[in-house]
Amino acid sequence: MKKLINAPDAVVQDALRGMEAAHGDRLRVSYDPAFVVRVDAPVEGKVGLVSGGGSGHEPMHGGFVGPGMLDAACPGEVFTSPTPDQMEAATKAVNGGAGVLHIVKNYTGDVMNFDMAADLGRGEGIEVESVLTNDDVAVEDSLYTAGRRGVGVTVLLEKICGGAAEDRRSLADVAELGRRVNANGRSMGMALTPCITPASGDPSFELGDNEIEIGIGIHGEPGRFREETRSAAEVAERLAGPIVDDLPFNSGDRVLAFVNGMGGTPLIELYVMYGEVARLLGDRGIQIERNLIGNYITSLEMQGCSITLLRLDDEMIRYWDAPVDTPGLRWGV
Amino acid sequence: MKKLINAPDAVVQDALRGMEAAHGDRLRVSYDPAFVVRVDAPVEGKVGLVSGGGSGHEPMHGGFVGPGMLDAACPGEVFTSPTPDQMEAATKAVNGGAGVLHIVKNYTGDVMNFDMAADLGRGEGIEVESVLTNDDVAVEDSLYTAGRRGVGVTVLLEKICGGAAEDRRSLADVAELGRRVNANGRSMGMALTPCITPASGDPSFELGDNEIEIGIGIHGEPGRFREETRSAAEVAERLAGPIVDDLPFNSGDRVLAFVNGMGGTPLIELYVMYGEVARLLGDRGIQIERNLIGNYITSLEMQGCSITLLRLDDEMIRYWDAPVDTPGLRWGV
Amino acid sequence: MPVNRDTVLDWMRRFAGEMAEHRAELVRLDTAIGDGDHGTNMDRGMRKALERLDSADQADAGAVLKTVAMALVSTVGGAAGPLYGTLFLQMGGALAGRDEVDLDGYVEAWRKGLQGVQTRGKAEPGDKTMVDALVPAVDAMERAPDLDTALKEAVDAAERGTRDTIPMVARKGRASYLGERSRGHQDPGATSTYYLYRSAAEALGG
Amino acid sequence: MPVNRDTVLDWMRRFAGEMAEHRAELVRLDTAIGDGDHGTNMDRGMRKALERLDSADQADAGAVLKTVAMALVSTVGGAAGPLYGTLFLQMGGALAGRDEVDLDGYVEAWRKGLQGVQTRGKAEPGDKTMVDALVPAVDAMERAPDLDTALKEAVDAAERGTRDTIPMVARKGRASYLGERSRGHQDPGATSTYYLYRSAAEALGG
Ligand SMILES: Nc1ncnc2c1ncn2[C@@H]1O[C@H](COP(=O)(O)OP(=O)(O)O)[C@@H](O)[C@H]1O
Ligand SMILES: Nc1ncnc2c1ncn2[C@@H]1O[C@H](COP(=O)(O)OP(=O)(O)O)[C@@H](O)[C@H]1O
Ligand SMILES: [Mg+2]
Ligand SMILES: [Mg+2]
Ligand SMILES: [Mg+2]
Ligand SMILES: [Mg+2]
Repeated sequence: MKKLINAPDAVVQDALRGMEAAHGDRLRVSYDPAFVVRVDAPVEGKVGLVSGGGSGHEPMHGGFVGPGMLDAACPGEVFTSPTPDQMEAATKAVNGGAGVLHIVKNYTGDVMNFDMAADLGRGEGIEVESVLTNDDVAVEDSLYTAGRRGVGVTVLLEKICGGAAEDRRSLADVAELGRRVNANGRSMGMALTPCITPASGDPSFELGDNEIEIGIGIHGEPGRFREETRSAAEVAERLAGPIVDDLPFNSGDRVLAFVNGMGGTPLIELYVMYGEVARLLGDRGIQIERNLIGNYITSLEMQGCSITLLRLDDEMIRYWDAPVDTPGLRWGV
Repeated sequence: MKKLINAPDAVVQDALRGMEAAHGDRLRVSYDPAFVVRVDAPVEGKVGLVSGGGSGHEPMHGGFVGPGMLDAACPGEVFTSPTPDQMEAATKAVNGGAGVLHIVKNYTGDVMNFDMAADLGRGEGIEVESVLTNDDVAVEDSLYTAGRRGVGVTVLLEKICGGAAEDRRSLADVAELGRRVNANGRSMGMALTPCITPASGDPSFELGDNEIEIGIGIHGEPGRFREETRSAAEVAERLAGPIVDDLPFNSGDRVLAFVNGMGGTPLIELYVMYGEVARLLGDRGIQIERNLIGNYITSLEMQGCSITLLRLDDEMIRYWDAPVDTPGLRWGV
Repeated sequence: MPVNRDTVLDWMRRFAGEMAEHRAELVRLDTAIGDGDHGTNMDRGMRKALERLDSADQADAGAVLKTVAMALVSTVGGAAGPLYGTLFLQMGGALAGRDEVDLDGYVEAWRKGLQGVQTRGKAEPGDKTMVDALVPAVDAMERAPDLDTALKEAVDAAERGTRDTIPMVARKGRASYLGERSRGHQDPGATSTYYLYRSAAEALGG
Repeated sequence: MPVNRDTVLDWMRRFAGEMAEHRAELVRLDTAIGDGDHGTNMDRGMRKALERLDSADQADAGAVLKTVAMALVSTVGGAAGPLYGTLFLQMGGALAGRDEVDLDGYVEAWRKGLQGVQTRGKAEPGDKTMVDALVPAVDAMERAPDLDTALKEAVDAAERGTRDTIPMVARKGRASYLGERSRGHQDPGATSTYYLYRSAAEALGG
């Protein structure tokens, strides 16, 4: 394992130190319990947005803290959901009197820890609501399973709800909007290579020289199946096909198309992929109104990509376009 | 070789297609000869900024085309400088009557091709100036060699000169500012892994499981030497030490600190590195006034990083902070 | 051995030892069908638990388990943090204020702990989780004539239950994302639960 | 064979063939001390040159070489594009308007080409570049009594010159960034120049 780190169990702490050194004018960092918060939190009268999850997905979530997006983010250990005390502390730190929204990706650990944190927060008299993302069409869904994972839609939801919260919309409104975003978004991912967590030092799975893994998550979990390497056009079909069929996205729908790198994929390849996705959607009469291309929800150094489509309505577009000023997304300011 | 591409010799073309699909509202793409240009070019009375170089370094340069930065960028094949006809066509496309500045990284190929293009441009009656970047302290410099490579400073120079050009400064002023930026900037890079060009399909060099390569360029060239893997703190010292000593940067200097990923390094590691760089500069009394952290001048999927320091003056700060609206850098708009 | 503050303290120390020793094994099991952190998580959590146990006197066995529970909840994260946290919290509640408990008291505590885990995680037997080690172990203890037998049978039952997770298709936790591909691998959480019973037998037995 | 439009056309076709055939070798040499694209660059350029030669009639040998030069300049990029472009442009200029040239005319064209390369690239013999193949070859041709001898000696001299680049430390081009580490590797540009002489001997010789 070769990584630019000092020690496997110091990675999260050291990266937080780097965040504070780089963005101390805009973010405050608490080390114990660990969370990153807007320097001007709590913002009086604004719904506070708290997200969190395992580390190793940067810029998500810490890189999305700032005006127009999250108020605070709780980083867990690499690929391990954070703990209720972090979330509770963050919740208190961002409570400006209008309530706090927890944005939770649907993983057993994240859900249980955020549940406990929400109970703790409510115990302190803070109004806490939760929105769950579960957009990964690679996962079979049923009443008896843990359901679909939350992946790419989380980024879009954090931006759009961030815009609404900045606009002083109520907790109920922001939560409802978040649920609408989740309901209208679908994702799927693939990997060319595994990733290696600092703590384990081993690849998360083994892939042959001519194999790719389809339907991966963002924690180095293996995917639904593996197959021979294919052209970018075929990979785009492989991912976007099930996404389009699942919602389904129909001719005439306006969408945000998000081509996300898993962390180790060169940007030039993401643009090749975007070109294929645009062609494919064009063929089906689906209209791309907005797009996002880059490494936003990653799995350490994994090579591969995910595609997320979000069916847009006017409100979503308005809050997507609204100013945002975070280390990871920045426009309009 | 596993890549998200359709065919090795279609990569550049396909990525341009993706760029056009994604940013067609703001960029125009010419395919033959290949260049990317602001949709509103030429901007009357503004100095036109043209850069270019081999592909595989994305977002540089195509991702830096837009208001406040470049007017046009010419992509060569992967790691191969573009050709004079591309540069000439781009030069004509951005000439708004105030002259055109070529921003050239100091590589034999880039220099010779841009030289020919400048001659062609002047032959058409366009005032053309060139600025060369050669900031890589890993390279020994002498009268008899090709000199130092242009690396990280190029990104900073394109932003700062872009701000000055947008401010309608004269060609002479913008060129002088560019030379000052180059003269006050120094860089050095390292790799944990090689990269693989689509055309060759083989790693650009071989590294053992416990080896890192110090002093690499951005084209998969091997570095000056290799050594055992080290902690992030030691790597920071390894890179920032020679940089600080070279200019030299002195106590009291105000700098922009740029920690750049080579393309395959997770952002969390870049923040760990930034933390170490900030500590190291702090120890020497060098004051970080601005920073940039992320993958901006890359070598395909190479893992590793480079550090660039730029000694700032007030004019540089002003134009660094000025609004920029490109796919790769965006603020203030 | 009686089940009291000192023996339960010893149990927790041994369990922490098992988590350190089997850290790599649990990571490997979790890498196959999860995200490869179960060993790291449990080891980190139990090290923190020992720190806390060392730094303050514990009133009774219940207090010991609650201290462990809170340490796990605030340092483990993931699925295992809340689940093991809940297990120990419920068990600790059942034992609180009692100097020493007999077989019935001990089994009752496990029953409460198991209920807590199932309430939090909604897993049923057969879902390929730690519940598949817990349920047969608690059932076996309920049938046992004395504490020593109960401790031994719990180890055997948990071991069998853990092995039985191999052919299962996961329906809860991260492994469920793999669908059919989760078959053929042993569940990491059931495995750590088996070690919990093994350390209990050593500390509280014979 | 006389040096005229048809034989020079044949020469360029053979050179294109060599570049396709040795593409991987040139990439390998350039990977060791450069960026691994020399073979791809030259092959891409010469394929484009053949396309252009096929699509329009060429007036004379000079026109053939100029067409090749312009194709290389606009499709190769990197260092090799301008350098080979300049070489062929200058040679083409020297041969322009002449139906056929003798040994003197041929050598004179090479001398002009070499000058062009050195003016553009500023490399001297010993810098570990294509100049290390060109200089001994042109010198050898100048000493030769007839064209056939000149062609053969040029191949030998270029081969030796290319081999002589192995121990050199590069001072020009991308390999110069490696400093001492560039020693022990053969220069890719000198190697492609050696193939240029080899194809010349085949097309223009005997
Ligand atoms: N809903 C659940 N109920 C009971 N146990 C569960 C549940 N979900 C997961 N587990 C257990 O947790 C274990 C994984 O723990 P761990 O790897 O530490 O957390 P994570 O899955 O968040 O990475 C699984 O092997 C399984 O035994
Ligand atoms: N200044 C120079 N003068 C002459 N030849 C040069 C010079 N610089 C580089 N070369 C030749 O160019 C070759 C490399 O060509 P190529 O790989 O196609 O270009 P690049 O170095 O831009 O990738 C070198 O092997 C060397 O022979
Ligand atoms: Mg986990
Ligand atoms: Mg090159
Ligand atoms: Mg796990
Ligand atoms: Mg080369």
